[in-house]
Amino acid sequence: MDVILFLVFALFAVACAINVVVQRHPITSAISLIGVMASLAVLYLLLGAEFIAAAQVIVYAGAIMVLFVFVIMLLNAGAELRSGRSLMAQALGVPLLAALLGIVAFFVQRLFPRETTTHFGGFTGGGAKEVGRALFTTYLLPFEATSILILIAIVGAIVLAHKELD
Amino acid sequence: MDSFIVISLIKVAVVFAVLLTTLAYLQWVERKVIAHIQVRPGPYRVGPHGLLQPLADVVKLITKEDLRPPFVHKALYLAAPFMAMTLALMSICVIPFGPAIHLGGVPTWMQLTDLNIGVLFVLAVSSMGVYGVAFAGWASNNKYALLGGLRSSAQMISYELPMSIAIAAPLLLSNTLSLRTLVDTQAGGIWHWNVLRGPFPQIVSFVIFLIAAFAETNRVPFDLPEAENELVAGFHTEYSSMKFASFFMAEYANMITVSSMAVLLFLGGWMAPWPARYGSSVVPVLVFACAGAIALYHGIRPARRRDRYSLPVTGVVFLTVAAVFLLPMVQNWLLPLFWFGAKVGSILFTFMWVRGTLPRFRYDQLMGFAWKWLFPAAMLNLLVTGFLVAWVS
Amino acid sequence: MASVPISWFLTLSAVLFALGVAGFLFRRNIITVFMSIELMLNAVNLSFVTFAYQFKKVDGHLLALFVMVVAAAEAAVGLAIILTVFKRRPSLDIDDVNSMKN
Amino acid sequence: MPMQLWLIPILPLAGFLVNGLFGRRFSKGIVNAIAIGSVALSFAWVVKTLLGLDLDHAYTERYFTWIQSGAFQVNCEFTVDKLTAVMLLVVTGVGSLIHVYSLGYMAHEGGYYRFFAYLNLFMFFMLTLVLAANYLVLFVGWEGVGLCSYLLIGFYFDKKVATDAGNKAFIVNRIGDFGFSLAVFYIVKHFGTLDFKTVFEQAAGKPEGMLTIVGLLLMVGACGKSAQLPLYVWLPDAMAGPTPVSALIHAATMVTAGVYMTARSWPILIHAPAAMDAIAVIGIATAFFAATIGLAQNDIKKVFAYSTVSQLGYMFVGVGCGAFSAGIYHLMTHAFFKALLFLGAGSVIHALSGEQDMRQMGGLRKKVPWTFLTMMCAAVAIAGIPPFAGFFSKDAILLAAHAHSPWIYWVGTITAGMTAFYVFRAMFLTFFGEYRGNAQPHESSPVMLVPLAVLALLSIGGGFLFRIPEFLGSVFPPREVPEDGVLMAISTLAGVAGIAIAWLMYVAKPGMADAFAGGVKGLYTLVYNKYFVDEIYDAAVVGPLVNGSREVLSKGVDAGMIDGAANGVGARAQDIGGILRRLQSGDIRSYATWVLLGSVVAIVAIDLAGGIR
Repeated sequence: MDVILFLVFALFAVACAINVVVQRHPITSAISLIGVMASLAVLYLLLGAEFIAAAQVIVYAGAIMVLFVFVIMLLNAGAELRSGRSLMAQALGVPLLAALLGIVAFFVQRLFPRETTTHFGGFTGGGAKEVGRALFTTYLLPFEATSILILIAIVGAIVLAHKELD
Repeated sequence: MDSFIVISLIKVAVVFAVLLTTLAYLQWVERKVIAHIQVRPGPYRVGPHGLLQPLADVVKLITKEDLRPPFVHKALYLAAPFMAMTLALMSICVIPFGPAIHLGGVPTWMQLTDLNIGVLFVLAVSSMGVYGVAFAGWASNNKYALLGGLRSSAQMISYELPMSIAIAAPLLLSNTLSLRTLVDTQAGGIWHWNVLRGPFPQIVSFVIFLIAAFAETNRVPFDLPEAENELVAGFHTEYSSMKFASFFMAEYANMITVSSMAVLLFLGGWMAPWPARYGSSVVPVLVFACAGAIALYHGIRPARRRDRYSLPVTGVVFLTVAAVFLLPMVQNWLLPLFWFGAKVGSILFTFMWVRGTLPRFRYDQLMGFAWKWLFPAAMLNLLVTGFLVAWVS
Repeated sequence: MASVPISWFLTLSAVLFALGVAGFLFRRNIITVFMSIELMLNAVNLSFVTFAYQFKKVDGHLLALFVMVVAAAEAAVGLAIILTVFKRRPSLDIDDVNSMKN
Repeated sequence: MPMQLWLIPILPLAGFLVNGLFGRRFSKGIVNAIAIGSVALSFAWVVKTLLGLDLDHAYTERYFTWIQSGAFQVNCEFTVDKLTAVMLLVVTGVGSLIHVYSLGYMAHEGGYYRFFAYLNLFMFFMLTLVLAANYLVLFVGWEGVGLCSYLLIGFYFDKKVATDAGNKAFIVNRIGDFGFSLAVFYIVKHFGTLDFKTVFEQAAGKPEGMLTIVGLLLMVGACGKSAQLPLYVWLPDAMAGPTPVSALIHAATMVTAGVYMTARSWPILIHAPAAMDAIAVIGIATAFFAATIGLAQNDIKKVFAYSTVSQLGYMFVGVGCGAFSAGIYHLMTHAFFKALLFLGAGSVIHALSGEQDMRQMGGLRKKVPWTFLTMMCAAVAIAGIPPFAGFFSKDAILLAAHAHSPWIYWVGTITAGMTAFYVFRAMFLTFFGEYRGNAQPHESSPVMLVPLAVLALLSIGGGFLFRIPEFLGSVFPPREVPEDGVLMAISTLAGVAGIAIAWLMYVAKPGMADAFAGGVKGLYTLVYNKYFVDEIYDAAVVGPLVNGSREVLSKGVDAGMIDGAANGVGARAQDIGGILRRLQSGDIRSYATWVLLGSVVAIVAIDLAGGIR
């Protein structure tokens, strides 16, 4: 059951991710990205991260991606033209990416042998209570720092957008 | 395991059927209510008192030609109503309607499934609800639709914040995210409901939630996305037939969802307003019996000719229902269902009442209201609640 | 009930990350490039959550949470910048945004 | 139960913040209420705290760990013992009075809120200094009062004299502070802590040489802050600030910080006799030297400024001779009568619309009777006439000095005579004879006279009411000084003689002073020009420094070596950059490719180094 769920959603995520990269119209990429995020949320549930799964949907899919979609609509962005100038990226990118993926996969296989497995319900410490407790005790300072970061981002975004849209 | 699946399937079927019927008839109820507010009879032709009007509407929408305008973004244009409908129905899964019951000897809950993070789930799904409207507006390739879609997404994002914060305050009192446990913590009478409960009654939070709910469901006075005098019909200008109906049903399904959420979070779910030993269990009997009696009384001296038959029939039906409520074997699940339905119904009535009375906001007023009034008020309320909860415990 | 090896999750994370990098490298639309960054962040979050599972500690979740917050801040400012740039020069091509070079 | 000591300094700080940030928009009434209210509340809290404490044992409150580095730890903590109690009462009490006085004095000045904000800030730092439980917190207060002193001396920043004086005070103090910080470093190195308690407990077992160095360095710090030879030069110039500032900072409180600090450090000094001797010698030399300058000054505030330097010298003599409590005793009485003298001088100056030259005064006794009366109390007190306050404290110091080494006593007695002479010279020139100026003198407002009256009462009775040596007996090492009626009589006689000579020269036979000055013309010129110390410092230190900087550092080192090196580096960087700029293609995707390349290489390298296990 776990394996089936994992495979379904992992494959869906990968398919969507590929779609993000290959589609030439930004709105299609955006929808695919929402698909990636939704399937990741399911995988988080498999790993016992209930709160993170909900936050993933609310924050990523429900807020950040809405912003993206919003901007795409506002700018009425069209499909991108096919022609690249960055020769280096084209020439070096593919082999480097392959190398990166290969190396990381190699290390993952070496560090995490097949015997270390996961199963649903194997970790129940990811509920709202546990996350909240850690957030407001151990991670209080980073939490406050991020709240200030968000505040700065809000002000910055307003200033940037306001000046131009006036 | 097997009985679990079977029961789940039964529950899904029942909930789905009831919900869709309710959706159809909600439309009829709304038209009637608004008509009476505006002193006109409302739907009257199809069936007695227009009771078959929803059926006629369904037939009309299904048989209409399924137009697809040129120049639309095909995939998204088709997907948008589907998305809207799916997401609207998804939240229903976690909404509990009543306590545990025994179905064929197997204990089960009057709820499709309970999640530890039920509240978050509803929030997550409703935050995804923006996409249906936004994509519909954009894919239509029509300036009115685009403007409607943009307005709607901005509005929904803006009102989601005060709504979430307003939800957080009663959660502090109940100390759980599971909708079922949430109701359990409010047992024992009206003064234990979160809206009135100590240490800090959540009246402010309830009002904020209701206002935000109006905006979330794009209802009057926040129905800017479909302001017909500015935008023709907003994001669904280019939609017709069943696709249009999907948006319509999604809107009503969302109304039911937020009303249920309001009831679960603030009004004690399926709990009676006062304990059964003080006679709360006879309330539904009395209500239906009174309604039946009134109907029969008017049936004896009908104002119109057709009422000579329709009113006595209605009266008998009501009296039968009242009698059913007296049966002890159904009381344990029918009573909670009655209270839940009554509470959700009164909130839905408020939705219609507001629609019948209030004018529409201007767009800047709408945004200003959300950010400058609702949001700070919700924050303040949460702050005070937090302090008091910490103080008491 | 068969169970899923942890390495699968990590490999999935790596694949998603690589796809994000690929998007960053090969796309020219500035919004798509931005979305590729979000994809990479998501991939990293997946490995955080996986590690949280492996060590049975909630800390990984918190890191993922902070990543989300930072991503939200980044998206807000980044999209505002995109809007600003677009107002000045109506092109979303990332190769056209190179006036700092001279 | 914690006594909330932090409230004592925080209240004036709050006053400073409110007045400093918003004072511009407040009316004078609000500024007054905040400034005086905060200091008065602070005073009230001091009284409450002291009443609630058992002062025989030091009471310490810790707030947070300020610095933590290995075993070394500095806490932000305050402590109260009897010594602190005396200082707290003097600082907040005299401070409150001077705040009230400033209401009248500053009423017509610009930058009203700024003045009170600075004054409150000063109170904050001074109280921090006094309450500090370790050298670092003390140093914070120490530097802070220096800053406030600088700000307030230069309060009339449109006058070059004032800003120059502020700079001078700041720079001269820097020398002393340098000594003090060296002392602090030395203490950290040898004690491993800055806590007073721990340091003092360990001091007995440490080598004498090290303690002597610490003591001498502390003395250098104290010399800067308390205007001792050779660093006293800033204090007379500091009189360019408003008179309440001179009274509060440059007479009553800040300049005594050095005395307080050395007295506080007695467990170190007591094991470093050489440092004690140095302090005593410097003290007596300063006392004598400044007193001679005071003889010939014509500016009324300058007279009192040199008098302050001289009296501070006395306190150092007390500390140096091991009579710490006598030093603190004199510190307190001096705070009363010298603040009174300054405030009275301020009242006179106020009455004459800003005139400070005593040659333009005279006969003011009838014009400003209250000011005259109160100042007379202070003058008698400083002259050491019993039973006024100054008699007791000065006597305690001189007796201790005699027990330590008699020659200090004799020099001190001569100085006492000179003190009486120049103070009464100033009094006679100001209040007796005929009025020689042009302004229309008028008595000051009650708001200025009330603080004068209170201080006058303290100058009269402060000596025998507050027996500081008995009070502080448990704080400092016990010290037997025999009562000696003869010595007491001699020093008192010296004071009386000084007054008599002043009477003779300035009231009875007014021409005599000029004749005498003409008689010893060379000496008079020398004293009148303050021994040309400023000129000597200019020629010996400032000139070479400025010229050396200009010629060697600026032209040689800076223009030649540093600029050359910088330009060379810049040019090379440009060359290298010319090559590297090809990488900066402005193409973000090629940047990303480089990042990718880097991360692949990094992962491989980390693995090769054995980092991934």
